[in-house]
Amino acid sequence: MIQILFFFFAALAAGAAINVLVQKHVLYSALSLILMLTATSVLFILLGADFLAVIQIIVYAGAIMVLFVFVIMLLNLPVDEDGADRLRWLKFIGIPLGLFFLFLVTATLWNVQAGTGTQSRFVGSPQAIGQSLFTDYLLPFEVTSLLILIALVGAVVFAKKDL
Amino acid sequence: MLETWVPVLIFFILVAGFGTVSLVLSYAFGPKKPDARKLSPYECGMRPIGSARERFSVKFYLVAMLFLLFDIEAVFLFPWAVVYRDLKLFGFFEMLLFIVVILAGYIYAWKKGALEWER
Amino acid sequence: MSEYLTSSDFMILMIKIIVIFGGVMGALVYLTWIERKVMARVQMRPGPTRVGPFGLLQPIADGLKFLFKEDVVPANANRFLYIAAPVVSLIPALLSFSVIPFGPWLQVTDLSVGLLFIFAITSLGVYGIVLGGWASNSKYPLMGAMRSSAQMISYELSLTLSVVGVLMIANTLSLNQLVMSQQRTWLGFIPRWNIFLQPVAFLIYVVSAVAETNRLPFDLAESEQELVAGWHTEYSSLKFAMFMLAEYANMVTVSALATIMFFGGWSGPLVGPHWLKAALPTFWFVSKIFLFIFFYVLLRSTIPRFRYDQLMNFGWKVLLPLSLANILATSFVVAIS
Amino acid sequence: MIPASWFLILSAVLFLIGVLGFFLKRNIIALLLSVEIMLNAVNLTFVVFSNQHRQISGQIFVFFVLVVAAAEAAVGLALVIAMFRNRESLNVDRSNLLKW
Repeated sequence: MIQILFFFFAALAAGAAINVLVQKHVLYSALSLILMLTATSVLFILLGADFLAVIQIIVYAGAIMVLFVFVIMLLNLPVDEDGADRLRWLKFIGIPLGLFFLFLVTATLWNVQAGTGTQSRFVGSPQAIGQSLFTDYLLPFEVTSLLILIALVGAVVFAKKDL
Repeated sequence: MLETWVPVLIFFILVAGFGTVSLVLSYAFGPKKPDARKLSPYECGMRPIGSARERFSVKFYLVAMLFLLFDIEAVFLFPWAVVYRDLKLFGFFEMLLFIVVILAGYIYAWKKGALEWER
Repeated sequence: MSEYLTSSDFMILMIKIIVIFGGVMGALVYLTWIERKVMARVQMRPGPTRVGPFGLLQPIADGLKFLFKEDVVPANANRFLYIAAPVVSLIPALLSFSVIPFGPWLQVTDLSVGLLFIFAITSLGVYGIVLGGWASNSKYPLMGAMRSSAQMISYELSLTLSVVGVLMIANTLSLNQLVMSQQRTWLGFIPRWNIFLQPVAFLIYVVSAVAETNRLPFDLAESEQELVAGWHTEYSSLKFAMFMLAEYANMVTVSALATIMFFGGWSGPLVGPHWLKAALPTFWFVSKIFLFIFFYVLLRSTIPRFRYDQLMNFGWKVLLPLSLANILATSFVVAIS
Repeated sequence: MIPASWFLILSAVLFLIGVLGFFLKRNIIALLLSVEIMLNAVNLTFVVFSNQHRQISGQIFVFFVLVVAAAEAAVGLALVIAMFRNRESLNVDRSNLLKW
């Protein structure tokens, strides 16, 4: 049963990710990415990271992708102008090489069957995350605020025309 | 714990089914007599001028961007709030520092007029 | 697996799901009747009276009418997104009922992150509106959609932040435990509801909730004098009804959350025989929600609409700093006590 | 029960799709979306190992990745807007003024 769920949502995530690349209009790509993020958050639930799954939807699907969709609508982009690109040939090397990489990874991991992911549930509850985040990872947490500050200032500077 | 999520999945299937069925129903039962006037975009009876998809003010970007960055802050506040009893005053000061730094950015955005809607 | 599907646990779960889904759908349909009646009374009109006694069959007539209306897809609309948008906005709106405790026993599932689950789900509701407006490929819907989504995300922020104060007191994200934490009383008769501890948070929550659901006085998205009907101008038949249903569902959800977080959820005096004691919590919960809805409708029929810049300024320059200040003040008080 | 390697393989697949998108797409917003796919693949790996080793640290790192993704999206899209103002195009090949 749980395997069926895994395969369904794994296929959904991978399919949506591929669809991001295939779509010509970038709005469809963004929507497809939202689907992929949702599928991934279901996988997080399978792995016991309930809190993260919800946070992933709030931040990624509910905020980051909203920003993307807004910008796409704001600029009212024409359909992807893929035209005569000088990097056309990249496709013919990149995809086979990528598949080869994938083969290597799969072959390596296939032999490491020992560890089983979801045998006994290990739940990332908000309490556990809070305990760890605000004691062991205090410094990264505070530095995060600086990162947000810098991003805010940077974005305001770039986006406002007349300062 | 996974068991607590199974009902959500069932509920989702039910709701999605409901949505799809009502789409199909309205497609099946409604009459279909389209004509050019009926299918044209609504412009109070006028002929539409130009494309509907105009470019929007950069304000909308700024709002979404500010929302995103403050949402991140809110996301940090949740795990903080649920363990607050154990952190006590220490927790208060760490969050004070965090909020003050972000507030600096907020004040900057305010001073630069990113929060003004009129301009 | 198969033994789970035939177990009594599963049967109970299915019964709960059907009861909650059916009850909620019925309530949503009848909310339109309540709203029309109350608004009419405020404006000294009788409201719907023709269909059934007191117009009680009016919602059903409306529903049937929606069903038999022509299903128009505008010529230059983006067909797939245009059809998908109502479903996209309906699914999140209804899905949040899967975690709301309608009573000690009447809850589909009690997630340990229930509150955040509702926030996550409702934050996806923005897409229904944005896509609906964009896919229509018409000016009014697009403007309405952009306005509405900008407004929703702005107020979603203060909505999320206003809750943090309550969480600091309750220390849990599970909705059922949030209700449980408010069971006791002060001095034996004042219920230990969070509204007495967090009045500022409650005010912020109510204002943001009204704005978040695009209701008057904050219905800038569909201010009919300017934008016809906002993002659903081009929608007709059941697709329009689905948008409406989603709006009412969101209204009930935010009212239910307010009840759970600030008014003790399903708690209330329990008297009488066993069956009454089992049924009363749900009754209290529904009545509290109903009071909120009533307040919503009164608000709609009495207060004039804000201007859009006022709305955005209020959200960003007043509510946001206020909710941050509330969080810091609460945390300071909790820390020293 | 699902072996951890399945998740890791899925993560590799997603990461690969992200990389390919980054190389093959020319629209700058599509490039940013590809970066998000890659970040998400890495997040999945973090959670798998957090589960595997029964340690919460992996999930905390996902938190920080989320912050980085948000900051990247905010600044990246601001750049996109600035670039669009000057060039009226989002094709990364067209913004070649710094090249010689």
